[in-house]
Amino acid sequence: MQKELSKRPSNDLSNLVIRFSGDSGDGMQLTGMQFSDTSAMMGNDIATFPNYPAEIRAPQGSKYGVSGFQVQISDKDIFSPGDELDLLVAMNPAALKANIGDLAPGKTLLVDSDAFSEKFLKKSGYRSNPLEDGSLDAYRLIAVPMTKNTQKALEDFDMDRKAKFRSKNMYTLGIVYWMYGRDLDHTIEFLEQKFEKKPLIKEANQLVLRAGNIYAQNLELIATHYQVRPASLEKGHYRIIRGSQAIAWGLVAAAQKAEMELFFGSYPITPASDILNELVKYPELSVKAFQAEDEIAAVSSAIGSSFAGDLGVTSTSGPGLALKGEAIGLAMMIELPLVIINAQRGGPSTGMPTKTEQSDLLQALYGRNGESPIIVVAAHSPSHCFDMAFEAARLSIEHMTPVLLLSDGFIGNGSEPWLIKKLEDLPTIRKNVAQDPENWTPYTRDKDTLVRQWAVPGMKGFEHRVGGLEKHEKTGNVNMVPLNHEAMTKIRAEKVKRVENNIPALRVHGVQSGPLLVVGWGGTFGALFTACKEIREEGQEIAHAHFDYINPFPKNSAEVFSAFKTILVCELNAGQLVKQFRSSFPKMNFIQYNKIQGLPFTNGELKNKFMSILSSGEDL
Amino acid sequence: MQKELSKRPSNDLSNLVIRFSGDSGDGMQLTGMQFSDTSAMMGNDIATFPNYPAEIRAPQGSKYGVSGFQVQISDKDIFSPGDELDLLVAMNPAALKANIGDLAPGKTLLVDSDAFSEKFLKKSGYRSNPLEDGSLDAYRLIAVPMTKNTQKALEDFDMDRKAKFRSKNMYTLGIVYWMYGRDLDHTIEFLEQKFEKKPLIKEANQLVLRAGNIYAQNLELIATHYQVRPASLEKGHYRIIRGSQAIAWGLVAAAQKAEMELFFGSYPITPASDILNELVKYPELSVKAFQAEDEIAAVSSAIGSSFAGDLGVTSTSGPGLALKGEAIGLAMMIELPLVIINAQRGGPSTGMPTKTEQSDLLQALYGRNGESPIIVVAAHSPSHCFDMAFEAARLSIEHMTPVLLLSDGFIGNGSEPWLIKKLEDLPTIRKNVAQDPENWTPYTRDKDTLVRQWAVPGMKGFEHRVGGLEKHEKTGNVNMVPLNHEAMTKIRAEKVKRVENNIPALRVHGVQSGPLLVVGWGGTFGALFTACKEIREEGQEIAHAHFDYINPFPKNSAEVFSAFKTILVCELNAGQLVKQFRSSFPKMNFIQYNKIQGLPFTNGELKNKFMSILSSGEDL
Amino acid sequence: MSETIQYTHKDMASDQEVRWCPGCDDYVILRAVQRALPKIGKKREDIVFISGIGCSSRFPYYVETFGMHSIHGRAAPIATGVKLANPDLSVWMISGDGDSLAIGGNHFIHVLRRNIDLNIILFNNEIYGLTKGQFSPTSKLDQITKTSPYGNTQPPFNAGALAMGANARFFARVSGNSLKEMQTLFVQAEKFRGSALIEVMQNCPIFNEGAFDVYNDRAQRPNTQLFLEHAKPMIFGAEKNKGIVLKGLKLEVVTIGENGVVEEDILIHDAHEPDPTLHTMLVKLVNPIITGIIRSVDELTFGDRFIGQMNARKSAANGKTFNDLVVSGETYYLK
Amino acid sequence: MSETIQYTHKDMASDQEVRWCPGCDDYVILRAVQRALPKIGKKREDIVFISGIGCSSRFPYYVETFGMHSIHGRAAPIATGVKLANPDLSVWMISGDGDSLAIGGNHFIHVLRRNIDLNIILFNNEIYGLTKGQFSPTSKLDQITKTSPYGNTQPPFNAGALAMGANARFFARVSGNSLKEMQTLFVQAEKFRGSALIEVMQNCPIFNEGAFDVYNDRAQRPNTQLFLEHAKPMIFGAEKNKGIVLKGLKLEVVTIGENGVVEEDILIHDAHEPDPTLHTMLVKLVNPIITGIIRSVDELTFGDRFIGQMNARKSAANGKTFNDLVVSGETYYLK
Ligand SMILES: Cc1ncc(C[n+]2csc(CCOP(=O)(O)OP(=O)(O)O)c2C)c(N)n1
Ligand SMILES: Cc1ncc(C[n+]2csc(CCOP(=O)(O)OP(=O)(O)O)c2C)c(N)n1
Ligand code: SF4
Ligand code: SF4
Ligand SMILES: [Mg+2]
Ligand SMILES: [Mg+2]
Repeated sequence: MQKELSKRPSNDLSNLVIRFSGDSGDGMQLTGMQFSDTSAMMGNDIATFPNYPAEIRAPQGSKYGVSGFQVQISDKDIFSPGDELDLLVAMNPAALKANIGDLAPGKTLLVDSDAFSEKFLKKSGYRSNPLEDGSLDAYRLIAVPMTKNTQKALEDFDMDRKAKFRSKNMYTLGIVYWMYGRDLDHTIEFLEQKFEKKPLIKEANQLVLRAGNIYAQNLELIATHYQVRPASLEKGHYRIIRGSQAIAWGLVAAAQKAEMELFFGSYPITPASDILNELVKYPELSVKAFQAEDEIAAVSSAIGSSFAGDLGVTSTSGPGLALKGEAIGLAMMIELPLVIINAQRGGPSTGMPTKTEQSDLLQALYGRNGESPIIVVAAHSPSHCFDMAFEAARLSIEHMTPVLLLSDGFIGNGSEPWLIKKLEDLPTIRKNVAQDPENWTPYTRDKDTLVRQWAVPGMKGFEHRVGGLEKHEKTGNVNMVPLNHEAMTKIRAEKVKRVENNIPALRVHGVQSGPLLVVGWGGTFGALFTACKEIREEGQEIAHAHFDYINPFPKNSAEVFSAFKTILVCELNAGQLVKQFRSSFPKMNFIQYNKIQGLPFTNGELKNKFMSILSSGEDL
Repeated sequence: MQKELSKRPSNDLSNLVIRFSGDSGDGMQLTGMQFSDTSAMMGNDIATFPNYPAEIRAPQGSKYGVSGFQVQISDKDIFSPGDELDLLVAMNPAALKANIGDLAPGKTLLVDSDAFSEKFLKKSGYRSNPLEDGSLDAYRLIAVPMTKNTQKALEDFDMDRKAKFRSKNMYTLGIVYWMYGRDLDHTIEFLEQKFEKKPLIKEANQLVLRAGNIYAQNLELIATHYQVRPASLEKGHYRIIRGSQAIAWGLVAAAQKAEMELFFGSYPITPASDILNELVKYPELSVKAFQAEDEIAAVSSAIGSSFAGDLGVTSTSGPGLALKGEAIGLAMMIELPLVIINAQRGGPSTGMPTKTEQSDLLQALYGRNGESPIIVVAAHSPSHCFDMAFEAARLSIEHMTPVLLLSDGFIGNGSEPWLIKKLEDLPTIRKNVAQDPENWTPYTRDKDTLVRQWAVPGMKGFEHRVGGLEKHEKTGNVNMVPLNHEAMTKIRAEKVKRVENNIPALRVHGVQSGPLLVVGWGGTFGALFTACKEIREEGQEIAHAHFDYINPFPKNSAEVFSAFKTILVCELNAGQLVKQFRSSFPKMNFIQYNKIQGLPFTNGELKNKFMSILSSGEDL
Repeated sequence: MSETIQYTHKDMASDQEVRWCPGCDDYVILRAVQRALPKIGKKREDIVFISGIGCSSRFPYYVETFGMHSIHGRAAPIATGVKLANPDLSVWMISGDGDSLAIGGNHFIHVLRRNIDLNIILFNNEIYGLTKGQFSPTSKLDQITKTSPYGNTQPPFNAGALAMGANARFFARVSGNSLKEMQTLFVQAEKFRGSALIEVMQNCPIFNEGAFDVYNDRAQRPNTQLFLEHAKPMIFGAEKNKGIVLKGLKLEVVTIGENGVVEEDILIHDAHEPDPTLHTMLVKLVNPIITGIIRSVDELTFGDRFIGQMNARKSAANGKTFNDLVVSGETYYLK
Repeated sequence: MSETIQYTHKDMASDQEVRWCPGCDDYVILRAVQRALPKIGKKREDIVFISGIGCSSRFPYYVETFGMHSIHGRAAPIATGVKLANPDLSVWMISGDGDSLAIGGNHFIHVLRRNIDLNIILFNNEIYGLTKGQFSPTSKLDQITKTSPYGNTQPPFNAGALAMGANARFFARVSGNSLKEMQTLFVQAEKFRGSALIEVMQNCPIFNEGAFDVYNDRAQRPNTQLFLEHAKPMIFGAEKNKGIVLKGLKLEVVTIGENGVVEEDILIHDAHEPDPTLHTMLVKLVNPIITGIIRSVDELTFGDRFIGQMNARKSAANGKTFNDLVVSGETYYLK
């Protein structure tokens, strides 16, 4: 289904941040997704941030069962789900309690007044009803008896109370759609397909959606009716893509581009599971998604598949990456393509599985025995996940070495518009396939890249053995000679170093030199970019550089750094990239800004920090 | 058996380096051990370095089957097995070929001329017989038909040829004993006990030992008869100790000192296995040495034992450490004592299992998901292994956190005299046992050290649950609140940082400020110390500081560094500690010297390097 | 036990709110454990629960004893360490089908092989609950799950058969909604010295609703499930007229009173028979499914052997300490 | 195979010097493999050997095919990846008792469960060879080894029984010094579609000399070993007069001609019987030990199911590519 939208002019709000929150059973993720998809289809740029609890279904109304979905929509390119909420939707007291702190006075609050029963109030720790005790006076409170209205709308439907209750989120969505001038079409159609085989449920949801919409239209209470006009995104054919889906698709694209089959060995773990959940859908695209018995088997099967000529990929999150270290070392040693995707989550140990964090960088770089360099790259937004998954595969195949792609729960679960790429739009991937068995040994290398020539089973005359023991520089036979080991160790390091010739230069957003360079990596891109842009718009000199490539660093990194007086490295960890910088660029001076709360940076805290540095003028 | 030795005066050689080399079946390790034990008992200081092949028993006479054992004996304190050989013993052509490069012209070479058969010469790649073709003219060559002589000595023994052949090493030892004026007593007695139940073999070996000794005595060929007089070691009661044995004993001592039982969960891996092989001997000392099904089970069982109140310890080498990362993260998170011993070997991957290297430092520091700081310490010599194993246990118990002790194949297999320590000579270990269930929560902490109070099953009123999920700062209950996570992350880091208050300051050997500070860690101590000392003896200013404590660094580290113009960090890896230094002391300037050959530093290469820096006078 | 303590099930509940989905069988298992514990004659402080990761593995939080919610798949070796550190503790291992048969498979077979004295409750819901619905090593062939949208292609383990292959000495199976039976089995498991494995057919209403309905459903159960009792005939059925007989090397279901079958023809259950052949056959039956204690064979536990060896060496060594060790063998004096 | 190649065993030897201890059975196994390979009708370039770590795992270096000497315990999943990447390859997994039953135990049971089409040679020497003599999960109780100076306290696995518990479809056992029998078995394993596990009773003269003498010794063997053949009676003995009969649920050894036993009483071996009960009983016999192919039951391989599902979806999808994927579902144009 493709729609054509022209940008319709409007002089309303230029961007809008909404957070839907409720019980994990309230369907807030779906509601939020619908709202953002609809907005994207209407031409807005969007950025989303789901934030869900560790429990599958926590008891109804409990604090730790609160599930949230935040979306920013805009008429300009945006890069983060925003942090100043315009609207907070709270389906019950627990959701209100958990989220009200993020709503500034004067902003709008939409609640289901039916959910503020004594029982639920108590469960969430309220002594009196905030809808009545005046404590919400600072907000534009819109209290709607959504539960009752939903039940009423469905009076004539032959369904039990529980089933009816479940469509309440559509009532909420109907209200919100009216508030922000969104079309119902997309969601109506979505329901059409989703419940194709359950016509009763389909009709009920569609009816409730319209009922909410009409209710809002008719009700005087709703005073503000904003409309966000389409964004100035590049023209073209779009779709909404989630980060983990984008990773999956990037891998599929790379395999097809390289004319290989994609072998994906994985073991479920939050938040990486979604990549596996996505890839299992595509056997028809020659995707072999193999759910292994554990992480070690997952990465090992991927290595085996690479040895036999597939594009071997594995995915995991922090604790799983810890288990894969030894096998990654093997892949590095035998110099085979292998892509490892690590969707980071809050650590250490089991940590905070559903929260986001950037604390696996050092593990990615060093979590193996011996001198074991591999390529490390990072994705910085949901749609960028596509590019970097493709890129990880490209580098791995072209350089015959493992590539570790860092993503995180924030961008993996987030979604945004993606300008559709077809195979012909993507760069070529050059495989180093051995040609001539006479002049070949397993470690025959390209003079420039130091990449060895690949020979896979089935290629006559290329029979050979590889393994984890040190091997002779030329023949590849097991070899324990001291100087050979030193030579091989250096070759392995140099091979990865030279990847810098095959990756783009580091880009600086904003001024190319000046008082302050903000540096980040991974999922903080949107927040850092936006904060810097806004500061520039306020007339200050500030620049932002984002490291998508971490090992090796882009060639021009030192040059970029040297053009700025202060370099501030912002990370959602205790300072991991900055550690790398300090050891790799020992003559330079780095300061750091860290947040370790399982949450993304907010625009406000970043701007505060940046401004305070800019205004101090000190050489830090 | 205790002997009293007085230092007997001698004006001969003050130190002596011998390398015994032969087939792995030739018993060179045993021969070398006997020589060094005897020398130690005669009052010398000794330092040994076994270097054996990856194969269990490689085919006889083959290059990769060469096994070596080097020992330095001295009348002064020594700290390394030396690198300028005085005598090379080569039992066959392959051994000669592999080792002759390390023998300087003019030095002595002792060979079994019977082994230089056409077959063995060919196997080892010699075109002509080096004993005859003049290629060894530069050396004092002593060629003895050891095989024939041994067979002859045993003519009357009712044993097969093979069994007789096996005692040839005693013939060699007999010769070498005579050359360096060593007593036969120790070895005679050793054979007495070893073959207590096989009188024939015992007698054969004893006879052959004497035969070799007599042969040497009678033979004009042996011109040089050195004698090394006893060393000026501290007075006291000594024994010879191997590094891995010293680790085992240090753990036993710590457990007894802390009045705990020692639980040792391990899975065999070279070169760590020897610690397990040693500890299984001592159930009578309440040592529970549990051989698990794999490394993960090994560390997990140790964690379980700690939870229940034992001193939980696990040991491994690089590839095994990679597998333990996740579980170490758990121990860090639940803040229990756990000692992890990593006996490093040549990496990456399976690498060079029987060779030495220092390339697991970054893995030790960062090989886990999330922000997961643990204490990392290193042993620097065979006898120091005892101290550091004890120290690792002490810190782990006192600070309720995992401690990772890095050792390596070089010091683990090496041996030296150890001034016997008894329990009363060792420091107290303070356990933080919870006392009062009323005012206790699992994360009640000491204000100064931030150490939590330990309560183990069986303690009434202290029932509680721990786990890998983030927990509330006070109650220890599962908690996902953003600021709590940040607080806990910082507490965990700070807790480890404060260990600096419980460890000795960094010591500088030699001048306390000046042009050059040589820095090292782990098994390079002896080589670095000796090279620096010798350079000082030559009148140059040079200092040496060795990091036994790596995380946290000793408090005075920055101060020490700042007193020197140049800091040279020497490591048997591609530069791992120096990376840490650069990121931890960003204002300071470090240069590095690395060797990645699976071998220790030699005195010569170190002195060359140091002298070239000292003489360049440049600010590097 | 010197002191006798009278606990009720309430004493066994911690102050933590239980966080499973409404309707999950895990609640029933929890209740059964909390009711069984007061009957085992152990003090709370002498009881330890060790779990891995999974929905089921949240269990220790809810029991007022010592406990650890560890990492995925590693409950077995951790529990092993606990037991070896302090053999007097009652140690319970809590685990799921993913936790114990996927990532933890190796530890699972080794803990059984060694016969560590643990009570192991395997919450088998034939799905990965916590990660939201991927197939597990016990999911059925062709089952549609989040990671098998076109049907599962991995033939499942039979948990009991795998356990038998690993030389399990005690194996029981029970419905996840049978509070009473579970309670009894848990008490018996604790009494058993060695690894006592109880597989619970646990319904996960969210991701694998009804997987065990044919066995667990109260109405169908009499005809689909045979709850074994030692020394009793293997009789089941709503009318107590069905039974199991051995025909050659196969088990067959017969009806008493039909084709001349009389009650005496029915097999008598012997849980203590050391030869596992019949137990293994029973474990694999699917119609009816066999529940209750299928196997319970006394043998030395690992603790008996390992700690036993230690104690024997200790008494032979007569109070030897570290100080004796360091002066044993060859030492020398320098003066 | 379009082209027929005539290899000799010499074509199967690589140029690498073999580095096992003199007298090690590993040499015999290597020779058997090198002699079997020319008979399987596969080109050298279509054969892959994957091993873990251990003495035995050096094996791939010595065979002139593709090969990988991987990491400890992980040969099974690596071989799985190889086979799924290219189902046309003949994939051999080489592993030791430590490699497959200690650290690799989980992969071992899962590879059997899935029935990946591999030939698995388990070099069981009941010891860790490469690390110089620690006990393994198949070492005997009370065995003295480097890590059990006072006797091993861990009851061993029976490798075959564990495999049966994991639903092995093919299991064979053979003496490590029987070049001929091994050769035949290896060819039969390759012919079998699915996981074909061959346990070799491999003598390690250095660390566990004589562990299998009672079975492998040429003189004793006729009376201690029964080499099964499908459809033949289970008869053995120097005088071919001993046999196995079933008494209830137990196997018994009888002598033909004594107590009225006649040849017809002896069990006939049926390797293809899907019910594993009798196979499991045979696997556990110790006197005599049972060798030959104990079980060989055809079933879909994992490749059949997994690659089969892929191919079915592919033909249904009619050449769908990535370009179709990206425009499927909801997309929109911005102008
Ligand atoms: C090392 C590691 N790998 C994967 C995960 C993700 N994970 C958590 S629980 C689980 C499986 C849950 O299934 P099961 O053990 O059957 O327990 P259930 O939730 O069904 O009770 C997985 C894959 C993890 N936490 N850690
Ligand atoms: C991760 C890891 N753990 C441990 C080892 C050490 N190791 C190498 S082989 C081996 C066991 C060898 O026994 P087995 O598999 O029976 O093979 P064998 O040598 O007897 O043929 C061990 C423990 C290793 N190389 N890697
Ligand atoms: S997901 Fe399933 S197993 Fe997990 S708590 Fe919910 S119902 Fe129970
Ligand atoms: S140690 Fe044993 S198994 Fe290993 S090569 Fe030597 S004899 Fe063979
Ligand atoms: Mg489950
Ligand atoms: Mg073995």
